[in-house]
Amino acid sequence: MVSQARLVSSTLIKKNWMTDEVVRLTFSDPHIPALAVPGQFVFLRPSPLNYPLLRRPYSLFDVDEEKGVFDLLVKVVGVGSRILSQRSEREMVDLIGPLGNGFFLSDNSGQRELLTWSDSKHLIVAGGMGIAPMHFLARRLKERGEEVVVLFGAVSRNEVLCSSEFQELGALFVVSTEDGSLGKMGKVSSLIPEYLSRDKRIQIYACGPRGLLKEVVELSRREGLLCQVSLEERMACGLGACRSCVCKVGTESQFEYKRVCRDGPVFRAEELVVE
Amino acid sequence: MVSQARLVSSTLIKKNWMTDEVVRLTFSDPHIPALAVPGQFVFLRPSPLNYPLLRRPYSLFDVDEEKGVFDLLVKVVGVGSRILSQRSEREMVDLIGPLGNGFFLSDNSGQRELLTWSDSKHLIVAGGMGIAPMHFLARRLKERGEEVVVLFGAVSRNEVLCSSEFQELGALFVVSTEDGSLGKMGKVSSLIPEYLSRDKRIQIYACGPRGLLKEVVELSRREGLLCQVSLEERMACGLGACRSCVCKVGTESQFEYKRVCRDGPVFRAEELVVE
Amino acid sequence: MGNNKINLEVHLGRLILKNPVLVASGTFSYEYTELIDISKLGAVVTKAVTLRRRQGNRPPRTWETSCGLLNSIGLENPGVEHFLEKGLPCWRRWPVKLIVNVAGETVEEYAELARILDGAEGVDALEANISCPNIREGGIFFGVNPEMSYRVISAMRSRTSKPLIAKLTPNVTDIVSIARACVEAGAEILSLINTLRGLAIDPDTFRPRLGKGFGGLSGPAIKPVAVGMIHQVYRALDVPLIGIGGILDYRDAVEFFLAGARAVAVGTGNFVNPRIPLEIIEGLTKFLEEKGMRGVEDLVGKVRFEVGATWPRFPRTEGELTI
Amino acid sequence: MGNNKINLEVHLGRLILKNPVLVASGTFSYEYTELIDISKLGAVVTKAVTLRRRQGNRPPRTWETSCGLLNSIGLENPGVEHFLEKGLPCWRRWPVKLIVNVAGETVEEYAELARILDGAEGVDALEANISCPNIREGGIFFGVNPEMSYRVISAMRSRTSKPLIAKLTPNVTDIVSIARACVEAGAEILSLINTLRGLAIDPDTFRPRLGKGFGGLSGPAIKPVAVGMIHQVYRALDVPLIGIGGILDYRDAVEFFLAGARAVAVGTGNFVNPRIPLEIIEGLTKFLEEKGMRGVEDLVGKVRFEVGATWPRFPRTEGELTI
Ligand SMILES: Cc1cc2nc3c(=O)[nH]c(=O)nc-3n(C[C@H](O)[C@H](O)[C@H](O)COP(=O)(O)OP(=O)(O)OC[C@H]3O[C@@H](n4cnc5c(N)ncnc54)[C@H](O)[C@@H]3O)c2cc1C
Ligand SMILES: Cc1cc2nc3c(=O)[nH]c(=O)nc-3n(C[C@H](O)[C@H](O)[C@H](O)COP(=O)(O)OP(=O)(O)OC[C@H]3O[C@@H](n4cnc5c(N)ncnc54)[C@H](O)[C@@H]3O)c2cc1C
Ligand SMILES: Cc1cc2nc3c(=O)[nH]c(=O)nc-3n(C[C@H](O)[C@H](O)[C@H](O)COP(=O)(O)O)c2cc1C
Ligand SMILES: Cc1cc2nc3c(=O)[nH]c(=O)nc-3n(C[C@H](O)[C@H](O)[C@H](O)COP(=O)(O)O)c2cc1C
Ligand code: FES
Ligand code: FES
Repeated sequence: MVSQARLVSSTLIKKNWMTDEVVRLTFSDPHIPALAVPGQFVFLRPSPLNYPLLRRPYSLFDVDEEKGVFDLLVKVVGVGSRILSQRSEREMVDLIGPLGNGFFLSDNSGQRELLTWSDSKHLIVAGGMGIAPMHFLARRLKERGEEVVVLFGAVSRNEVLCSSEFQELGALFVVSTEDGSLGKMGKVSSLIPEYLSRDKRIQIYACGPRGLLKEVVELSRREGLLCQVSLEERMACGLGACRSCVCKVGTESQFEYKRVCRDGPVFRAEELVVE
Repeated sequence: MVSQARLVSSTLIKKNWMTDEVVRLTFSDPHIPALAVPGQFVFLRPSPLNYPLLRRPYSLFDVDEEKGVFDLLVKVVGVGSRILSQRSEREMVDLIGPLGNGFFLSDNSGQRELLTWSDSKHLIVAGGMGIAPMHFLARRLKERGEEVVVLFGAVSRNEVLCSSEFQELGALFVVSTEDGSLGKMGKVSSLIPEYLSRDKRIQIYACGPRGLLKEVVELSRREGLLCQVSLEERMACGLGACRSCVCKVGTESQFEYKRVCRDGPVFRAEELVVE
Repeated sequence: MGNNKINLEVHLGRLILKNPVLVASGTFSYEYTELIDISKLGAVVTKAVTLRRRQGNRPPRTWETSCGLLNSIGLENPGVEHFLEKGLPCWRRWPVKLIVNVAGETVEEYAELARILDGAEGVDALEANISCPNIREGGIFFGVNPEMSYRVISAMRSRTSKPLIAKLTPNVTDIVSIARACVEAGAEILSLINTLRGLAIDPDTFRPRLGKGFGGLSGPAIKPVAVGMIHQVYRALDVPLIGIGGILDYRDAVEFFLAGARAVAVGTGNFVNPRIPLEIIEGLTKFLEEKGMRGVEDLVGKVRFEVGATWPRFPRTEGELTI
Repeated sequence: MGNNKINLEVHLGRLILKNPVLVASGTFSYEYTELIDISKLGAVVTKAVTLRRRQGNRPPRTWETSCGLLNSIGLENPGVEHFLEKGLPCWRRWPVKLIVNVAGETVEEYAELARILDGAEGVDALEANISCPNIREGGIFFGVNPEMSYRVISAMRSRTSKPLIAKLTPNVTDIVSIARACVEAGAEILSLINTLRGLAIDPDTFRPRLGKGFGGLSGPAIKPVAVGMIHQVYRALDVPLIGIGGILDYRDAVEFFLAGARAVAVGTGNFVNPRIPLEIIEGLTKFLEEKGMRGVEDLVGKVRFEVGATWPRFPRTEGELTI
């Protein structure tokens, strides 16, 4: 796949705080919305100063090709995300994107193989900010008339995000919280069995903390489900040059390191060694 | 003199751009306005992040004891001043002040000797941002009924600052510009001779680029005028600990290093070796 | 949590401090008493004291770099006699341990400083700043060579019975060989790191940013170098270490403890915010409470390398380097 | 001004580059061709190539520090044969000089790499990354010892007629002694600095931030150290230098030229912004124009120390250290 990433300076046109810690940023850009596929990310400079030094990766929450805008969902966790969240509307943000390989979908202009069938049921499993790449994905699936269930896990109800956004798409949005303050109490992975059905091919798309991904991958293997996961690793270049962001592909005893930024961030569950 | 400096977090309450590059910042603080004397400075952190690392020194442009506010005049010259100038109203700025010894005035609660007489004429000579500490000084002098002339030199008319502010105080404000775009063309030092008078004791207060200070100090020595200058040197601690900010006191062949932050920033022309 | 009593006291050999947070040499002075309560500090380390008054280097003496500070103060100080007469009595007004940092240009100067300060009441320990050039040996820095370091420390050792700290420079191939030489010579505590040698030039004037030319780099920029060196020395030697280099908050301090430091000193951080040392003491107390720990000792050297991880290996003595 | 013709061409011994702006080893790959026009670069330096495929270290492999980057990639690469078959043909599509960075675990591996690459068309020079540990000598780093450095470089020298660059590590007491050994062994160009050794620890998990533990520090944090080392080597030896370390803009590049570098390489800067090398070329051209200069040569080594300023003096050989 030939990358179509560009170095751009996009204007931040809207800020919308979703929770105390998560802000939705809307950028206008002539290229990225048209080029991007679900699961891809942008690599941006939180500040025009050289501090923090490195760029930060953010998934495309969604794009609007017609309006020429794209959205990111940014959780404030450290210095880079804090600075980014404090940028003002109309400021320019320096970014590279779209980057990485998105989810395997038949409409990725043929770049990745067909993995969707009309008799499929699509289970999106997201833990916390793992929800970020899923809106774009769910929309694409719904546009093709697919059945989409979003299982979202958070620590507590004040971290539950985007339920109305997904419901508007026509996806079923099911929540679990670890403290039981909203939805079922417990881990989101425990919701999965309920939504498995014998008569449909189940396709799982997962993103979130390592522990969750490990569970989902193991469950998929056990049940023979099609499963793809989107990984996070520390990045330096974001382009495939530095080999910072590697994950293991193969088996625990016989593996190869692959780059999350270039060979991922989406990988098939079968090939991954999730530690 | 026992320093009354405090570590405070002051609220930025007003921003007022004076020129393209100079912004007047008004802070509210319960201590500094009451403690400060003209010529003192504050040492502030441009950003709550540790970048830039060091604090930056800014002269007190003026204080308002009653309202409990003080003003700084900040010229954007590098990363620290840029960040500071971009802070928003209502943000807190971490600062230490008031610091240093101010101008020698009889009303500095006796901490410095009387150098003002009713038969004096006070010539303030400022080059560029050297104007910053002078409003507070001019106000104090005018409050005591003194005759105050402000000679202000800039490169060009768009850098001329605060003429109305000084006129409102009742001071004569005379401008020279290097390109002749406003006032007399030439260096501000060339204005001085015009304002020397035989019948009054002349007191000069100078602040600005090194070249200007050197000229003013030499002229004062030649003419036997009382002259004090406010110096700038790179500071690290601002408190007198690190001995970064030294200047030479004594003679070229026999000098001692004194700290601008603690022993100054105001020095008597007689004692200084200006290089 | 929150219930167990935290005891911050640390034992650096014979030197017992009520807490492990110091202020580093050259970055703290009596003036700080106006802004913070210095009696809360584990100890104060003075600016370097030399035998005779030193005027210091020509300004500019500091230059801010990316997350760092380059300085060449040049050991400006009024000399040891003045220190004993004027400086020491001021510090003694405060109930805080005082460590006197000394610097010399010859071995004899270090020895003489040790002798003079040995009798001084209120001086709790001496710290030998061995990052100075040896004028006798053509200006080679004492601290870059194990033998020269040994000579300085043993000369001081024979003149003082006070706790003796050797302060190491990072500008060396093998910090462990220097550390070992200092311990063999009688240093009971090591402090590290001093500044990294560096140079900055103004592209407009072509002049060095510092009047002197070269300077020493400090601040957060150098923290990873400092943490690494602490750990190297910790693995090699059984001696209490004071960790220095870019510490700005309690999490930085914890990093140094985990690497093997038993105390830390804040240097450039005092310029950033004079409250940093006190904030570290508070933050550390809370951190230990939350972890259910009793004191700093529970952290010292507790970094957990992955099983199978390898460390960079270093020659054990200068001799070993020659193959 | 603006009228005189700027010629950015630089001669690094036999290696002639159309401009002095390179991209440093390990921080640039073929993927960058998608974002910038690499044919504008003075040269591309490849990621280290080793004799056999290397899997690299366990992740995490990078950690951002204050204005710096700590990395321990572990020389992941598919090996020299793969490079010749797959990598080199890609680079050759572009009209840009290519310098191949090589790393070995024994002297023989370096020699073998030189032999294999000697015949490779499209390889304009070899750069020996001597910051690797010598597995034969118990893991001591080649580049910290003059004799080991000499052996690596002379072994390569006898196997290749291509221009040979020795890339120096800053983790040494005396960079000049290493530089001299490399030149004596036949290096025609020196590049410096590689990364500073460092360690960062997570105060919550007690684990090193990097899977491997120690790493190498790069980025603006280390710039003053790099500029200082360039100047030390420049004053001591007459050999073309490539300055590396924290360069983010043309003013940083000018600083290195003034210190004595004849070319510069952008490393971590490529991660910050892939356009930096091209921006430096543009900025430098304008800067030279404004100064009325003809080329970079007018800047090289032109730093103006104050009259009477002294430089830190360093032992001239390791031997001199022993007193
Ligand atoms: C492909 C990808 C997509 C992502 N999408 C999103 C998203 O849509 N929304 C969102 O809020 N977050 C997302 N993240 C995580 C996000 O990149 C980090 O939260 C962010 O980099 C934190 O930066 P910081 O400076 O605030 O935190 P700090 O902890 O100060 O960052 C320190 C360093 O660690 C890196 N880092 C910190 N957290 C992570 C992480 N989870 N993964 C990888 N590197 C990390 C930073 O990039 C930085 O280099 C994504 C990460 C990846 C790899
Ligand atoms: C006592 C004193 C009072 C001052 N009052 C004012 C004022 O009222 N208004 C105003 O606009 N400026 C004033 N200055 C100058 C002001 O401190 C600098 O413009 C400011 O520090 C620049 O910071 P920067 O990060 O924007 O610039 P940079 O050039 O990026 O700063 C780099 C470093 O150099 C130091 N530095 C830069 N310029 C100066 C300078 N002229 N003097 C001393 N150090 C400098 C900075 O503090 C910093 O440590 C004063 C300086 C001193 C010493
Ligand atoms: C301005 C300044 C002056 C210093 N003076 C001394 C000194 O006199 N003696 C000494 O041993 N170290 C001196 N140091 C080194 C510091 O004590 C400390 O080792 C170093 O700065 C690293 O710590 P930091 O990064 O916290 O500043 C000085 C450092 C600075 C910044
Ligand atoms: C991720 C990364 C990988 C590197 N890999 C190599 C390498 O393979 N060979 C080498 O000689 N230097 C390598 N280096 C060192 C750089 O080439 C450069 O010398 C160093 O990073 C300092 O420059 P900088 O501050 O501009 O990054 C690497 C640096 C980084 C950050
Ligand atoms: S971040 Fe550099 S290869 Fe992925
Ligand atoms: S800035 Fe430290 S003594 Fe003046």
